[in-house]
Amino acid sequence: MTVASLELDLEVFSGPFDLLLTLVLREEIDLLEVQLAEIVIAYLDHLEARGELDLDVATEFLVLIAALLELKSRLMLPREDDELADFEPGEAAEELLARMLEAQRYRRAAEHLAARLAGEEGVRYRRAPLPPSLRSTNLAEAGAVYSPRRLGAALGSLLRVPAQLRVGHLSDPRVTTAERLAHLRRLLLRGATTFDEAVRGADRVTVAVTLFALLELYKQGEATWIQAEPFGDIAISPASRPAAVL
Amino acid sequence: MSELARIIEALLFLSPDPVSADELAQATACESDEVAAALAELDRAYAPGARGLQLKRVAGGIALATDPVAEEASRRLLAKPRTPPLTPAQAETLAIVAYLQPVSRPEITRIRGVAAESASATLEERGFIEEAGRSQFGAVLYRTTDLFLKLFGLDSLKGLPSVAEWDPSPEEQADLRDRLLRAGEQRAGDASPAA
Amino acid sequence: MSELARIIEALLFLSPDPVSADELAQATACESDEVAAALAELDRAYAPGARGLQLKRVAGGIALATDPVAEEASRRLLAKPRTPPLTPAQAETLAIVAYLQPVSRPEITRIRGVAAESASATLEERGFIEEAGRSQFGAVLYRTTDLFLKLFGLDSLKGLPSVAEWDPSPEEQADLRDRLLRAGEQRAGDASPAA
Repeated sequence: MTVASLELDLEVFSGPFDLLLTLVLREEIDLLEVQLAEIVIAYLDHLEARGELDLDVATEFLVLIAALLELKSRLMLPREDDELADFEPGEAAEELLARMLEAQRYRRAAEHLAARLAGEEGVRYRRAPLPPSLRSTNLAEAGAVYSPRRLGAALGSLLRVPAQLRVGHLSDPRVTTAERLAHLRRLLLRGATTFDEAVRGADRVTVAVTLFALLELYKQGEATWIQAEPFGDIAISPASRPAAVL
Repeated sequence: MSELARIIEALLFLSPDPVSADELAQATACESDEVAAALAELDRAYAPGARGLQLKRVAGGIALATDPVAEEASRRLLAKPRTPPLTPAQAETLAIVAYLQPVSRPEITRIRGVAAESASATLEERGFIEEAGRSQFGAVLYRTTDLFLKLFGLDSLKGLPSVAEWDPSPEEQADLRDRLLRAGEQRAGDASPAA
Repeated sequence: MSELARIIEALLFLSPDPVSADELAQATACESDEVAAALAELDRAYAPGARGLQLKRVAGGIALATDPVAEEASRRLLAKPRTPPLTPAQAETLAIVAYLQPVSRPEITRIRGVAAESASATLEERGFIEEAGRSQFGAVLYRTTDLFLKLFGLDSLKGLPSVAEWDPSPEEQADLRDRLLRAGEQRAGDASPAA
């Protein structure tokens, strides 16, 4: 099993995880409508059903869900990190104001439409089958109105494979758990180390995978770790037991 | 015209079936002699030759019906296929049925990447496609009709344009379904990250 | 009533959709000025309050419909509620589609500031909006339908007031700006420790 084929049954989507991902990227599903927590729960259910943790799959899942979370939070706070810094408070207010005015415009248009519909209440149209004499279509009288080319073109547009989407920003974890395990073990051979030391100069994905490798070491009884205070450095030391055989 | 007569006229207009005097009395919350008086009023308004519609007493009730004077014009207007321009969703759905028939609705959805409920309902209602049994999984299968061939000026399905014209990689017609499904999957799924 | 007016009345009675003047001319094999004269005759016969029915110009055509005077009785007779009112979310979504069509769902979401998933699904199910092709990113685009025009009593989209009409007045804009700035200052004030 891979993360891609994880079956989801969400409020707005039902199908494999990778399809959801694609639909989100193609804007056919609005990420704001997707409850990411539901996906996490589906994955935990899956884990529980399997009864074992496949570390590589788990890593991939974490990376993907983290990317989705980041994307979603950017959507929810569209201008936070990149542009807000350049925004004078006044400009930010103008931007917000423009949005509010646009929303207000369509809220009023909506009121108009609702009133219009209410005004038509009581106006009913007839829905009745045609008299039998008019019901049968005379095939002989039917002429060619449509061009078959329309069908070929419609089918052709379905045959065309859409341009490859760039998903590089989502995930391409070139680093594997096995690599990070080896890295940690090398450090631990020299005695105690720290998490900061273990991930010095690494990118975010590597940091995440390293944490996973550390969990694995702990589970195997090869290392113990202590964090003295929240956000403080994590001290890692070799366990007293001899390391498990690779 | 009295208000009751107006209301009864509207009721007869809406109802696809004849309505009895009792039902009219109930719906209008009036006594039957009031309804009878209103119907007499309507009879006068719909005196033979006065309107394009007639008030008819038929089995079990009263009904509005067209006057025979409109017979020929109605046939010209209505006894012909309705052929408004196809929407994009309808064209895609119809093309899939035309090239792959018999084909099930789930399969159409898979190829399009979006559901085709209302498009296939409209196509069926207009007589372009019809049911052709069930798949082994119980899904309704669709095929095109003779009317479809006529409306597209085709002698047979062989007259459909070759997809090679639109498909950048021409292959045998036989694996069209495969290629469509693959394209559909790709459209919907191939961007799965190379994780 | 002239024979042509009678025939047209019958055609309007039979047709499930509004019929355009052109279609009427074709079906009756008459010139368009003759049809126009007959329609004027029908307009007089169906003057407001005269009958239980009215002649409506909707969705680019002419249609017969009931006068609201009969609403209560028809509800009792047909035991069918008329189109239920729109929820605020549906009305907003519909307004955005009506004015900006073709428009994609992400765009609707952006303008509303909240998701439009279930509202647009309901509107599509009720036949008010339909697919109108795809955006360059493959997102489904929506537009309004003829049924929308019919049920909202509109002859065409031109019958909608200009969207500029709903723009807040300069006073309201100034007021909104003031409130926004004040709220911002307050937040800034709260955040800074008591200096």
